Amino acid sequence: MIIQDRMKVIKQRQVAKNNFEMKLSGKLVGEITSPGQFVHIRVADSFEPLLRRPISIASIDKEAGEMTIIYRAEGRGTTILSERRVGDEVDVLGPLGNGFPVDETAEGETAILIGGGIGVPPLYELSKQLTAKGVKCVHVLGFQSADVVFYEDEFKVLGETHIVTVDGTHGTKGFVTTVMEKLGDDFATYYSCGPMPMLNAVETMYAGKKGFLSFEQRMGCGIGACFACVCQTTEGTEKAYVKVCSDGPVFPAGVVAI
Amino acid sequence: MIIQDRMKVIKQRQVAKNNFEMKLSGKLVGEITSPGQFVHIRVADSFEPLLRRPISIASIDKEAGEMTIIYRAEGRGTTILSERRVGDEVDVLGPLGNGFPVDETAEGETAILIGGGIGVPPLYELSKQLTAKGVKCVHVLGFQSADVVFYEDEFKVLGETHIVTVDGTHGTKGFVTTVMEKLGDDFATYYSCGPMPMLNAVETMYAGKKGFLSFEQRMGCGIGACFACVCQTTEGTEKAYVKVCSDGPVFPAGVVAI
Amino acid sequence: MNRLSVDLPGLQLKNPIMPASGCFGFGKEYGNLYDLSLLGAIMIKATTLEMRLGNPTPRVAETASGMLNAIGLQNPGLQGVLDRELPWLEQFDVPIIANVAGTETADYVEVAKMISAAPNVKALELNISCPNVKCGGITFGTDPEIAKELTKAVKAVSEVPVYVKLSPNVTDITAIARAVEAGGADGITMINTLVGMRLDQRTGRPIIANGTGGLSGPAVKPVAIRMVYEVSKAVNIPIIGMGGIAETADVIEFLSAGASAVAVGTANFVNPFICPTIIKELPAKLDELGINHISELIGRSHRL
Amino acid sequence: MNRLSVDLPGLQLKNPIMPASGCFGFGKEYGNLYDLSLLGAIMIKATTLEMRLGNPTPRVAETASGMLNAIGLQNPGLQGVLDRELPWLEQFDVPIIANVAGTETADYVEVAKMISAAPNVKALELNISCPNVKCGGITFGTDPEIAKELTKAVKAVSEVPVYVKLSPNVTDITAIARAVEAGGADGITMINTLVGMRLDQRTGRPIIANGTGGLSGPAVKPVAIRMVYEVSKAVNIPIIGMGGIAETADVIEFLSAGASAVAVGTANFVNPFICPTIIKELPAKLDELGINHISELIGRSHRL
Ligand SMILES: Cc1cc2nc3c(=O)[nH]c(=O)nc-3n(C[C@H](O)[C@H](O)[C@H](O)COP(=O)(O)OP(=O)(O)OC[C@H]3O[C@@H](n4cnc5c(N)ncnc54)[C@H](O)[C@@H]3O)c2cc1C
Ligand SMILES: Cc1cc2nc3c(=O)[nH]c(=O)nc-3n(C[C@H](O)[C@H](O)[C@H](O)COP(=O)(O)OP(=O)(O)OC[C@H]3O[C@@H](n4cnc5c(N)ncnc54)[C@H](O)[C@@H]3O)c2cc1C
Ligand SMILES: Cc1cc2nc3c(=O)[nH]c(=O)nc-3n(C[C@H](O)[C@H](O)[C@H](O)COP(=O)(O)O)c2cc1C
Ligand SMILES: Cc1cc2nc3c(=O)[nH]c(=O)nc-3n(C[C@H](O)[C@H](O)[C@H](O)COP(=O)(O)O)c2cc1C
Ligand code: FES
Ligand code: FES
Repeated sequence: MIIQDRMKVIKQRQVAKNNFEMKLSGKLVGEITSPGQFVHIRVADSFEPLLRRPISIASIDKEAGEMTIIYRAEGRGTTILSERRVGDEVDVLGPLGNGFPVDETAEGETAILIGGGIGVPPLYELSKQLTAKGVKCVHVLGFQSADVVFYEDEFKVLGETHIVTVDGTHGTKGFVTTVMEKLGDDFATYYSCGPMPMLNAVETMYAGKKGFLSFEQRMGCGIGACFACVCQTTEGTEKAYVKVCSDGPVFPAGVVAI
Repeated sequence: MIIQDRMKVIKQRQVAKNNFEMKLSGKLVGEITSPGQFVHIRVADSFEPLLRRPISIASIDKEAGEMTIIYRAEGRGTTILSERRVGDEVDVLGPLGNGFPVDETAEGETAILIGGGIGVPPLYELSKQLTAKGVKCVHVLGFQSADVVFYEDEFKVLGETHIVTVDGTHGTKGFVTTVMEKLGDDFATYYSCGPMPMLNAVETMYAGKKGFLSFEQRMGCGIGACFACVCQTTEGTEKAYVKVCSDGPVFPAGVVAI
Repeated sequence: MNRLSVDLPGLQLKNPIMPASGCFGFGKEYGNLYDLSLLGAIMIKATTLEMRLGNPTPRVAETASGMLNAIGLQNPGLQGVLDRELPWLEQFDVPIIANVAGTETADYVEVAKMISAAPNVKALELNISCPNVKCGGITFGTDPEIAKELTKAVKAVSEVPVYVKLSPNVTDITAIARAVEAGGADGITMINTLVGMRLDQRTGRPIIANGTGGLSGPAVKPVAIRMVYEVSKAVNIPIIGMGGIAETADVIEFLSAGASAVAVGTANFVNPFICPTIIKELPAKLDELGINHISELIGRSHRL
Repeated sequence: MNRLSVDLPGLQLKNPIMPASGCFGFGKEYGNLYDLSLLGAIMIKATTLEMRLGNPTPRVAETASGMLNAIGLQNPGLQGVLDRELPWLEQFDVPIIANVAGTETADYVEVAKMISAAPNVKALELNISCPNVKCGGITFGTDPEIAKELTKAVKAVSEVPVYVKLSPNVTDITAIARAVEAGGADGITMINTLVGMRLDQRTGRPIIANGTGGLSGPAVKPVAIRMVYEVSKAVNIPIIGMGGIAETADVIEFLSAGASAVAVGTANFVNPFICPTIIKELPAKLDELGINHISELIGRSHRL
């Protein structure tokens, strides 16, 4: 169930240049059903900035009632969020949307998780859940440059991890596809989250494979009521459009017209 | 000189129902020239609330570079201000306006200081400076009811202090004039700050006496440029209007048409 | 006695609070969050004769205390609304106000005729003010004569009272209001969005794919209040006021300005529980103001 | 090379940043805070033929990300401005744009003739859009024919180029813009304030003594950007854009929309150092955008 929760900030730390990790506690955590779901955050109680910010859930600790988000402080809203301190309360709506299907990969199979920039966070909880059930995870994580790389160690603990930077300052130089080309396609499923051009490249390279992609769109309500966040679907799909917030953000490869 | 200072909150405490005392430190303190001057506070860096809030300077510690304000958290802006915590920075413009003239009362003379509600704070620094130079201060402080009375002890240390509440829950029941009637007019100067009806009553009762009144008006710029805060003057005064922010907020009795 | 009840043509409202058209879909999503029967009424998303896919994305952009939208009237079309959306809403004890849009008079008339016959549709809201579709829409809302003729044509076929939704993007909104009153409108809803634009500072391009969009949210409230005040003095039919309502105090302001009920749009995105929250807070607010029944507030500003 | 210089009729601007009329008085107060020669220009407070005391107080009210004002053109009158205000400003190396207001054509003409002869007045800004005075003002700004005639009359007597300040409270701002261009205007300044209102929730009374006021500040920026965009496509004279500018990025947005320079109003109250701050930040912003000279930004949105 979607709830509106005033969650408590219990940790806030910078994990890379302009990138922050925030741990929040509250009963909303109990409602999360799959990795890749997101929350819609009101960064301040004032009316400016007005709209909520959609941020993926990066990891969950159901027992402790805690969840972690990782976000880039770039615009007005996320910058204000980065100024929140331990003890502050944040108005969080969620969990929203449909996440990555963990059950689409069976125990013993291999999954490739491809993330770009701020698309990396939701893959962390996904990888935790996949590896926990015995799936072998290979991570391909792309960033602009070394100073914005985060969670490398955390992913390494879970499985093979390839870091790619556009400027070559860390890991492989190039794009995620540079590494993907070398990895071949001997895997059961791929999961990906990142900017549209990356998703496009991933879907194209893995054409025919089973895969799940998480999309971004500017949002209003975040719950499916305002039609702000629609994507057109490919021909042959039943609906003419899908809503990223409530039908997605994760869709099987081939559904959304990229 | 007027400066814009990001002052540090070094103390924030509630002194009565909805009334807060905030101590701020910064170089602005060095610019304060008289009690009754005020500062113009931007309560948050966002554009809502947009305008600064005018708040009187309640006391100054030049050596420590600290000043205290006392304010009622009622509307949007002051409520946000009350949520600021020690260590936060607040954008303060000041010192603004012309305060109470301390030199209008000589050593050994008596001054009556009449304050109403949030008009009480500037009288505190005024009383400190007057008593320091050997003026005998009598304080008449009016409030709505007992739960919003503040600084009673602080004023008592400085001199005779009469508390008046409208509902009689503390001190004398009635208005400041109820006490003033009993005090008679054996004093050199009166100083007053409070709501317009109170100022009106004070000026009327003390007609012919030397007095100084501090006024309130809704403000834009706070420095004299926008013409938001004007008051009409009485006939016979040279200017047709005065600006509360830059010509005031304190005017000699008889200048402003109440 | 219900201190919050308001009676308007076709609408017996438990309370004067309803979600504004386009900000609440057809109710399903918010229906997952709270009981829709709590609401005074529901203004559903604009319905057009044919299904519409709307504009390309991005369709929304944030502005200071506001937002721009150019959804482009995406909706499943008259038949879809009649078949799937309205029947689902019948489970709730709440009157529906159907927002009717079109590109020419014949569209409006056809949609109005059909949708006004649905059992739970108690009133129509004629959308002559949508700034986000290329033809029709807003032109009906800027020319008094055209607005009047359209109102007449729709009134002739509608089985329920007709409210006309006014555009704020005009020099004299009272002229349009008087025209639709003369055309037979039973009420007025106002304001729709102000036409606005934002450019991406990096590229210089409009952030919204459509170029311009409609500005809504707290930023526009002073304009809305002014217009409700002006129109309520100019006409004798009731007004449902909207534009920037985000808290209970705003409702008091709109009623004081002359609205008989209000709609909440953008604020649903900020706080999805805003409508029930306001409804819950209203009685205490009336106490605070020393007022017995909410209707005493209506048009207070005129009497002073 | 000065990367920020902009040449406009009558105005050689060191940079395209100037305080907007009414938000900077006649410069004295801000002159205590920083060197006014830093500014591109200064738009002084509206000057009328006779001294005006303005409206009763309260004259301002806060709104979400904006404010309402109804100062009512308080000013010392033409003679006072000529005798005391303009001479004081001569110490600074900064062109003055004199905002001219009146209630009838003859007033405007008289003020324009006299004030345009002052040595530091390099351009006039014809205020046909003040919403806060009972007669004149805004009516000149809502009727294209009247706006054109007034422009002509003022052009005939002015010794410096004439910019006309447009009201946003119109159905079609391009019609007014084309009219004043046809009337001989050398440039356009826009936007003046949107007419708005706020009611005190306790009493139901307008907060501003005048009833309505002019809405300004970040809240109105999307409307201003849209209008600058529309007008810059409709006319061939330059635009000085304003409405809600509060930070450097906003300047980029206005120039991209089609303004050649900008004015900052309300933001001076929020941050009295906003004009010099923006001027200081602009070169780095140009670097960030990979642009050499600021003029490359002007009307960028049209070229895409
Ligand atoms: C489902 C989903 C999950 C996301 N998960 C993450 C995450 O885990 N970490 C992270 O750093 N970012 C994530 N994003 C992107 C994040 O929402 C934007 O970076 C953020 O909204 C920008 O806000 P701002 O205040 O920095 O920028 P501003 O420029 O102030 O934003 C202005 C408006 O545009 C919207 N906006 C701007 N960029 C985007 C964008 N890329 N996507 C959607 N809306 C945008 C904002 O939400 C806001 O309404 C996610 C986006 C979506 C849709
Ligand atoms: C010179 C001067 C000194 C003051 N000193 C103090 C003080 O020491 N302590 C204190 O508690 N209050 C003081 N006030 C009053 C204080 O400025 C207002 O209570 C405060 O601005 C209200 O802001 P808000 O956010 O609570 O209300 P809101 O309702 O959010 O305010 C909305 C707008 O109205 C203005 N406004 C509302 N009430 C007043 C008012 N009474 N006077 C001026 N502007 C108002 C606000 O500044 C703001 O622009 C002083 C006012 C003036 C003019
Ligand atoms: C995303 C969005 C979609 C809207 N769609 C419609 C619509 O379909 N029909 C309509 O008449 N108004 C529509 N509106 C306008 C609102 O109903 C309302 O008139 C306006 O937003 C002002 O109210 P607000 O400030 O409370 O949002 C829409 C507004 C928004 C923000
Ligand atoms: C307090 C105040 C006084 C104003 N006085 C005038 C004026 O005298 N003449 C004028 O043309 N515009 C006047 N304006 C309008 C501004 O010049 C400007 O057009 C408007 O405020 C929009 O810009 P902003 O949002 O940056 O304030 C005034 C605005 C404010 C806020
Ligand atoms: S954000 Fe409103 S429908 Fe998706
Ligand atoms: S507040 Fe602007 S002149 Fe006083």
